[in-house]
Amino acid sequence: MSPVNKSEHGLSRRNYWRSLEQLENSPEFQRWAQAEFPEGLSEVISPVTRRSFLSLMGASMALAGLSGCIRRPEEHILPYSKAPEDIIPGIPNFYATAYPHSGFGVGVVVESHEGRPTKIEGNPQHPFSLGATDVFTQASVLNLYDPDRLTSYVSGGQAITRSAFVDQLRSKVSELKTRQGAGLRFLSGLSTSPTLEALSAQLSQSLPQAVWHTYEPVSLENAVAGGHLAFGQAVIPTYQLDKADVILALDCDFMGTEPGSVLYGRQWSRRRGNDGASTPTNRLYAVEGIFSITGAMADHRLRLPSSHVDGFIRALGAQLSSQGLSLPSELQMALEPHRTHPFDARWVSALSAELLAARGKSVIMVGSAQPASVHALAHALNASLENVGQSVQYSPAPIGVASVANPDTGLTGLVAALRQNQVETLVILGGNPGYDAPADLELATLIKNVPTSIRLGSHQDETALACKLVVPQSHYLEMWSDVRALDGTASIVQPLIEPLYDSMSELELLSHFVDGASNRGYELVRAQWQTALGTLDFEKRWRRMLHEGVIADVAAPPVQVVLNGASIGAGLAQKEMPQLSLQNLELRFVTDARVFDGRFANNGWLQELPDPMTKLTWDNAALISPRTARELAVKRGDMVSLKYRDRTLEMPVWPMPGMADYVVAVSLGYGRTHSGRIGTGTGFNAYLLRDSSAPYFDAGLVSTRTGGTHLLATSQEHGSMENRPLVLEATVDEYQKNPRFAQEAVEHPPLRSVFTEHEYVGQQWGMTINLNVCTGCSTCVVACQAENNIPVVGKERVLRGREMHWIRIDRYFAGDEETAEAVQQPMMCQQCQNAPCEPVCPVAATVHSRDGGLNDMVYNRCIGTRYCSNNCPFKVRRFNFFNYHEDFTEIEKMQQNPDVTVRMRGVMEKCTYCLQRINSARRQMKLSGAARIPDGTITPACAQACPVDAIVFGDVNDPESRVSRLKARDMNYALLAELNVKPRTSYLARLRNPNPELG
Amino acid sequence: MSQESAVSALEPAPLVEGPQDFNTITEKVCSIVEAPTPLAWYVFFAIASGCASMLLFMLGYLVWTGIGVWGLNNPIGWGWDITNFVFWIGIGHAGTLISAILFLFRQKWRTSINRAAEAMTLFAVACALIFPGFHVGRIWVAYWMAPIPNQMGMWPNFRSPLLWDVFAVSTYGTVSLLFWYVGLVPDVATLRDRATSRIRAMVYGALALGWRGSNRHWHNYEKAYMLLAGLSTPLVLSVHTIVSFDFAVSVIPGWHTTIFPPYFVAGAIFSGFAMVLTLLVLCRQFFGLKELITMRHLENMNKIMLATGSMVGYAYAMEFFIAWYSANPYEKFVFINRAFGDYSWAYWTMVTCNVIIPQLFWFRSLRTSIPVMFVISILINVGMWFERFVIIATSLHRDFLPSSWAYYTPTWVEMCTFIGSFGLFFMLFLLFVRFLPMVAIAEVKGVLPTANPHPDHRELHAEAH
Amino acid sequence: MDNQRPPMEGEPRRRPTGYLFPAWTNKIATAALTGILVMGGVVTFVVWYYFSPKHTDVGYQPVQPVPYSHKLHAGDLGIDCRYCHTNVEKSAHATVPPTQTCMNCHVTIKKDSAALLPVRESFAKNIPVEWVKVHKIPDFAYFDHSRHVVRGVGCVECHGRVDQMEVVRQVQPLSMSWCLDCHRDPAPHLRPKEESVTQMDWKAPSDAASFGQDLVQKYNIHPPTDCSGCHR
Amino acid sequence: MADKIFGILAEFKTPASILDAAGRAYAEGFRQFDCHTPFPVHGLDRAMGLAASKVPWLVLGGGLTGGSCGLLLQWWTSAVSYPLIIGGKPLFSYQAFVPVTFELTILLASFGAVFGMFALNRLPMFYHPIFRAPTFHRATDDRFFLSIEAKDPRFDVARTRQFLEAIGGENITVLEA
Repeated sequence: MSPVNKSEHGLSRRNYWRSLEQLENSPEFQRWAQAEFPEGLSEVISPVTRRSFLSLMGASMALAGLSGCIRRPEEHILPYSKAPEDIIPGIPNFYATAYPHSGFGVGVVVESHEGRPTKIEGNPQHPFSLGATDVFTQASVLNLYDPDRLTSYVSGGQAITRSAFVDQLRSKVSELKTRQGAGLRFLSGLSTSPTLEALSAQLSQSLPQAVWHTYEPVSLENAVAGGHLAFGQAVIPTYQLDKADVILALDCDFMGTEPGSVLYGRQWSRRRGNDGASTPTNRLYAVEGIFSITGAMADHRLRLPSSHVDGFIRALGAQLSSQGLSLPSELQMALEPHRTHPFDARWVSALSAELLAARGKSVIMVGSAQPASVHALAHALNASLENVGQSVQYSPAPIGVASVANPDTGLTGLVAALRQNQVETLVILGGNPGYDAPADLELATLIKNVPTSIRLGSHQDETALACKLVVPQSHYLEMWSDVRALDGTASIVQPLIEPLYDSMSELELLSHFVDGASNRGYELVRAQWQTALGTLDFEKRWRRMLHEGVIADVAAPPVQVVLNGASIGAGLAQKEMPQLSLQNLELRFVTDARVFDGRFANNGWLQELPDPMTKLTWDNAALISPRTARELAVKRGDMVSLKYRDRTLEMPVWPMPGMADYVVAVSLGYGRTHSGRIGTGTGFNAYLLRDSSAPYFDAGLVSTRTGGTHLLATSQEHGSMENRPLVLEATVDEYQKNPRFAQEAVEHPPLRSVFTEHEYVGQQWGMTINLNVCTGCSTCVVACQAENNIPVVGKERVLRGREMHWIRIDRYFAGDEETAEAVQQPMMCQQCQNAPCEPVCPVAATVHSRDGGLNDMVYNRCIGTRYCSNNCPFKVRRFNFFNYHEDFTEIEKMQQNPDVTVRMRGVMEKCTYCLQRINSARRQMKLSGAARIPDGTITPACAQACPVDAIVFGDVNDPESRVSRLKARDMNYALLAELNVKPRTSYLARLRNPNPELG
Repeated sequence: MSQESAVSALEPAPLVEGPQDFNTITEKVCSIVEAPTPLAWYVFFAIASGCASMLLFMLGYLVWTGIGVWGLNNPIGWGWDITNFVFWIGIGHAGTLISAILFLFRQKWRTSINRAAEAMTLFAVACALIFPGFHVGRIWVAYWMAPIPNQMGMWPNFRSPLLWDVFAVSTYGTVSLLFWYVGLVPDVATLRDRATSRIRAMVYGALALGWRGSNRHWHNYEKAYMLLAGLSTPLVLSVHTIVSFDFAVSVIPGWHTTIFPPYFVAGAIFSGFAMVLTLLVLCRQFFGLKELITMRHLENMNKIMLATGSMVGYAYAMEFFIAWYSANPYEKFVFINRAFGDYSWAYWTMVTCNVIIPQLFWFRSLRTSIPVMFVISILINVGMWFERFVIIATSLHRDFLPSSWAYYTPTWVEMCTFIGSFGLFFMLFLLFVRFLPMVAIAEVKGVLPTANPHPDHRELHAEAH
Repeated sequence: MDNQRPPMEGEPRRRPTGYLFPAWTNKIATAALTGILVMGGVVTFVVWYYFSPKHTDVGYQPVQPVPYSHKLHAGDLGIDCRYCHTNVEKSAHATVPPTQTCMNCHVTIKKDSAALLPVRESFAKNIPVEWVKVHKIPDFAYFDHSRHVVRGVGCVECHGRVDQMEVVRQVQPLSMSWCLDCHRDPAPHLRPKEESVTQMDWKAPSDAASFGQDLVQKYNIHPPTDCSGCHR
Repeated sequence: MADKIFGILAEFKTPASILDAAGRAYAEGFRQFDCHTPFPVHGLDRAMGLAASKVPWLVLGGGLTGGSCGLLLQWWTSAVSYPLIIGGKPLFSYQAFVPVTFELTILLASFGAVFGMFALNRLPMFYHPIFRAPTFHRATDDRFFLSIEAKDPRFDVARTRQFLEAIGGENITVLEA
């Protein structure tokens, strides 16, 4: 630990504190460090084999141009025999499709090289993408090439052919037909596919007795139920945050894991000085128990256990009505007793004052974890604040969502049936209920007892193992389907590639039950839309919807809603807030920011992606507030046994600043037992504690220290900024008083070089990163990894500090550890004009380019002295300590971007501003004979994926370019400018917009 | 007469003790090489060559598997590798320094120790070269650092301190080798003329190049030797200056320090003398050279260590002063972190061994006690190794952005490699003492009183001072 | 080494008598010196020439699975290069044609020729013909045909007189320094857009250098010599 | 031809005596003579009347070559052959080129010194008539020899032998070529 104590520095406005612990000193790190290949995950890299060593040598000789003495090995060119249309080798194609994420569609445009989908981009036409994506969408392409995917049909553990399976299925179906489908049950994940709905409708014709159950581990059922309470109809709220001056997020991580995060993040950012006004014009209040990225971006954040949010919104409601907001009378009555409340009165009153002031221009958002009553009350308040129709809208909830909430068609209904052995045939479409169903239902064991169980899944996973028949499921890039977005906007899901294995899609499997015929997905989907849209010039519209990826003019119009005060009031029946204490902790289940609910457990990119807030990789941990940690006498990595009801789970703790006290947050999706080479055995399975009666949070948890410890790999050990001017921030007032605060913070004497510096003419590339909107969601990190063939290195190498991500998102904590604030700063190669890495390289492997003026890293020239990295003030260079690409399977190789060199062992690499994209733009320019590349033509992968549009790239020599205009802003500053390295990347200082009342 | 005695009273202890004539010197030195090999030698040689082969294995494993077998990570790109490099180069300084600088200053006391010291220099440089050579990620293309015309039309980057190293160290190695060999020629001739078997005679004869003591040769020889000494002096100073540039030229706080060149040179001489002392103390015990390598030699070396040790101590203090005086928060932090951070244990080991312990040499009794000086000399080498480690590791593990801070722990591979380099060093040194005269015979004869053809002059004394 | 006890004081030392080395040994020095110089020269030359692509790659002329004659098709029949290498103006790869392209003509012409058997097979079975790659640059060098062809660099500049080759042969080293030569001085290798880049025997009307210089101005051609021009 | 004479060799015991002998030989007018001593005897050069050594010139030459070639190489490679922008420094950043220039200067200068010295001394010369002398092996131990070569105009076997005896030479040997 460094001895510098806070008081010593006066550099910065806020006193920054140190990281909670230094892993270095912990004994088990020492022990671990002794072992060269320590236990832990070793699935990623195996030691170098002789073959590859020789190939390296070969390669190197080739590099040296000394391949001579022996004739070079014969290589073959295999042209097409019959050339496919519109594929020009060497030129990628882009196709629009949609990624169904837990039921809801995100429109995407997929880059395909010679028929191999390699990279996912957002579809600008799609309302819930607007050209950006979230981490899951970015990473979804890797699942296609997951080497652990199920490659064949399985019957009772034996691999069988597709036809064999189809025969079995046919006979089964005809048998079921005879008894109207009695005893037939379907269990699927949430699906909003119109075609699927149509099929299941037909199903209820052909097999009337069959019952369809829907289960999603994390979904909108509470919101919908809340809608029912409030309006008596199944609706989903959608928001227009760019119309809101005041946003209240109640336990709602709408920039992170909540549905629609991409759109909401973008809308929110539009009012944070991203475009137009340079200062924030909205104010975000967050009330939450965990420390989410939304909370980190909030102007005011109230730490509150999830179980107290109910009480809080009641108190707020009461306050609002007392300040003159007219509510339905029953509701007003119900809220009456809550005029007195245990919460910070100033906070509540200031908030309600603002909400009232901003009628029609405010939003109250409630997280999916909160019970229906809270949602209902939020709906009511939004309605009363005249926000509905303005910043809040309601769209009809798809059947699926409704049925999740409905006990009969939900999981509980199925379990009941299973327990009474009413189920003869169970068809499980997608999902992984065998793993992620609440523990009290013991679903996996129940499934085993079903005579005929058919499982459509991509892996031989926990569910598949419980089933008799297993059908390989097609990845969404392999299949025809369709999907709706939150607001009902429909998109066609079209395949980018023939199924790699002889797999089926949900639709294809289902069609067997409908008419016994094995229809191809294409026919099903096309037929569905032909009936929906009518045959009138359908062909043209069909092509258009495929091309655009969005089916225009079929989105259902917003639902008109009428408040039902009585039922809301009823929902607010007197309920005591639990008194939390060490003996009565709150157990909070969190959707994981990386593996979501576990469906991404076998995705290396996401496993190695540091959690946006904890920076934890390859694991999940029990997050608790530092104070709670002290009271429990545990420190980072100590194993505790969590006892909830009659179940216990052992997992390591991670003290997390800014968390509510006496809350234990565990993220779902880890501890998979049958996931694959990546996901199996990483982290700890929180579902084992989950109870169907309280799926999201509940009091009554007891935590006891086991004495054991667990090594947690984090990508950032040190959380304090050490009072250095790295992330600069101010409040709007401070900024208006002194607009140059940022430049002044990095004030330094006039910088002169002893040399006359080079003059960079023509188009010169630069970048700005707007810290005002950057949420740290880490989508850019994954996008970069996908675009640039960045390897996954594995847990033990992350522990060694050898992660390869070109973008590191630095997260620093501020304030005291209770009411901690967090700031995020994406850190990649700053493309210094006077790059310190260049002169130290003995072989000129990293030099500056004249056109573009970028810091080129020439892999094939690098001999690997690592001197450049040592001399990099930003430490953004990454060294290939081993040959990380060596044991890539042929399947995995298919994902790699042919326009980016795959780096061998022993060379340095770093962010290139996506040189391949710059070069292809320049190529276009040359071919077209144009003089310059228009602004906005080039978008690096990180900028393109960014949901909040925080990263802007362009020509810094062109004063009119967007990046130049941003650099001209007075809150623009270059990091470590005093070194005179002249970074081409600069940052826009962060502005907070606190309520003067609470200042 | 009285004046005579007065002067003789002022004379320092003789450089060669006991009644010696030319032949006894020849006998004493040559007999070591001619006598049957002592069993102890075989034992030591077995151990040393064992370690050396371990070095080979480690390097093979490294090249085969990748730099990942070392404990390095993202912020800390250099660890034991470069530490060992600087450490060995430093040790390699005493030899040429003793030969060259002391020669120029007519310090005749150097004669009986310079040969061994030069040999040690060569072997240390050999060990040093291993580390920068093998620390690169793709050693099979390391030759790109040499300005060889090639089909890529590429050239090395002459602005890189690493390239300066390549030139400095290889020049230093070459020149030291020549210097050493030139000094050896007349003595090898002596061995040739004493050889009793034809093979020996042939081998030494070949090495002696047919040297026949001709004064017309001595004439050029002395001039060449003197000029070599003159050239080596700036060279020896330049080498560690340039090694220090590896750090001084960078921008990293704790590295970017202008005091480095003198500070590194002082440190190098410091560690170099320590190593020479360690070896000579052993040699004179084993081979009965007490009359040639006298207490006066040892004491002089101890004085030099005391001086250079104090210089190094001054440099440490000055670094801290400047860090504070510069008011640069990054600098300031790095140095406070050195003394009290995660690596403070290394820092305080360094300070104790390099600054505090050598102060014992203020006392004559300790300065002239063989066991004491032996222990201290070893401690000094430990301390100097830690100095390099501290400079490299502590500066890298806490630089500008706290987000990238980390900690570095070596793996067994690095440790074994380091031990192996010692094996190589001692293996070479043992071969040297076995087969070559470890004392410069001709030179020692030259400083005998009887060697002076004009005994009536005071020159002898004048020169002996 | 011989472990012989050292002679006692005064005892006459037994040493080898007569000359240690014969007279000729005096010549060793000069001989060795000249030897080293000569050998050094030879080695340098060997490496310089025989290890360079000029020797290792130029002249590479593998046997192709189909005895396809560029001389016949491109030369005598005068079929334009782009008839088969369709994407040369659109893409980085000039693309070796699909079997289809061959069959366009060979369904009628020489439709039973034994030499064309592999082609017909490939077409029938829909399996590619395995042509042997002649012009190879390493994977980390990103060469783009379109960029060069469109800017007026003739095929012949790199591929030589393919129209005269029965079997295609590599005529240029395709080494980095060779690329750089042209990138530093493109003028002599350019032709106007009006002229066809595929015309093998094209000659600049006036002196190539000065003629090209005008084109460099006209099309504002400045080929990259940055590393990132070809390596990413 | 066995009768061919190379010269005459005489042995002396002390540095003083050889110094004296050399002086006498020079005074006698001998020029083609040489002394062989285990170590450089102080003053002997003067006594033998040797001209100043040429080694320094070779050193100077080597140094100048090394320095200029070194600088030239660096200038040509980084400013002419492949001018790359590195760290925003000028193509010919001479400040950074000092170390290599310096090292090459030293290197070639010392080559000049060492190889020059051997060349001037005509070494290696493994074969030399003087090695024939029975006691000459002590020339590298504790004896001092004076050899007068036959090619000296004033050389005459008998008189030279007498002269050597006169100046106190012992085991005088006539050396066959």
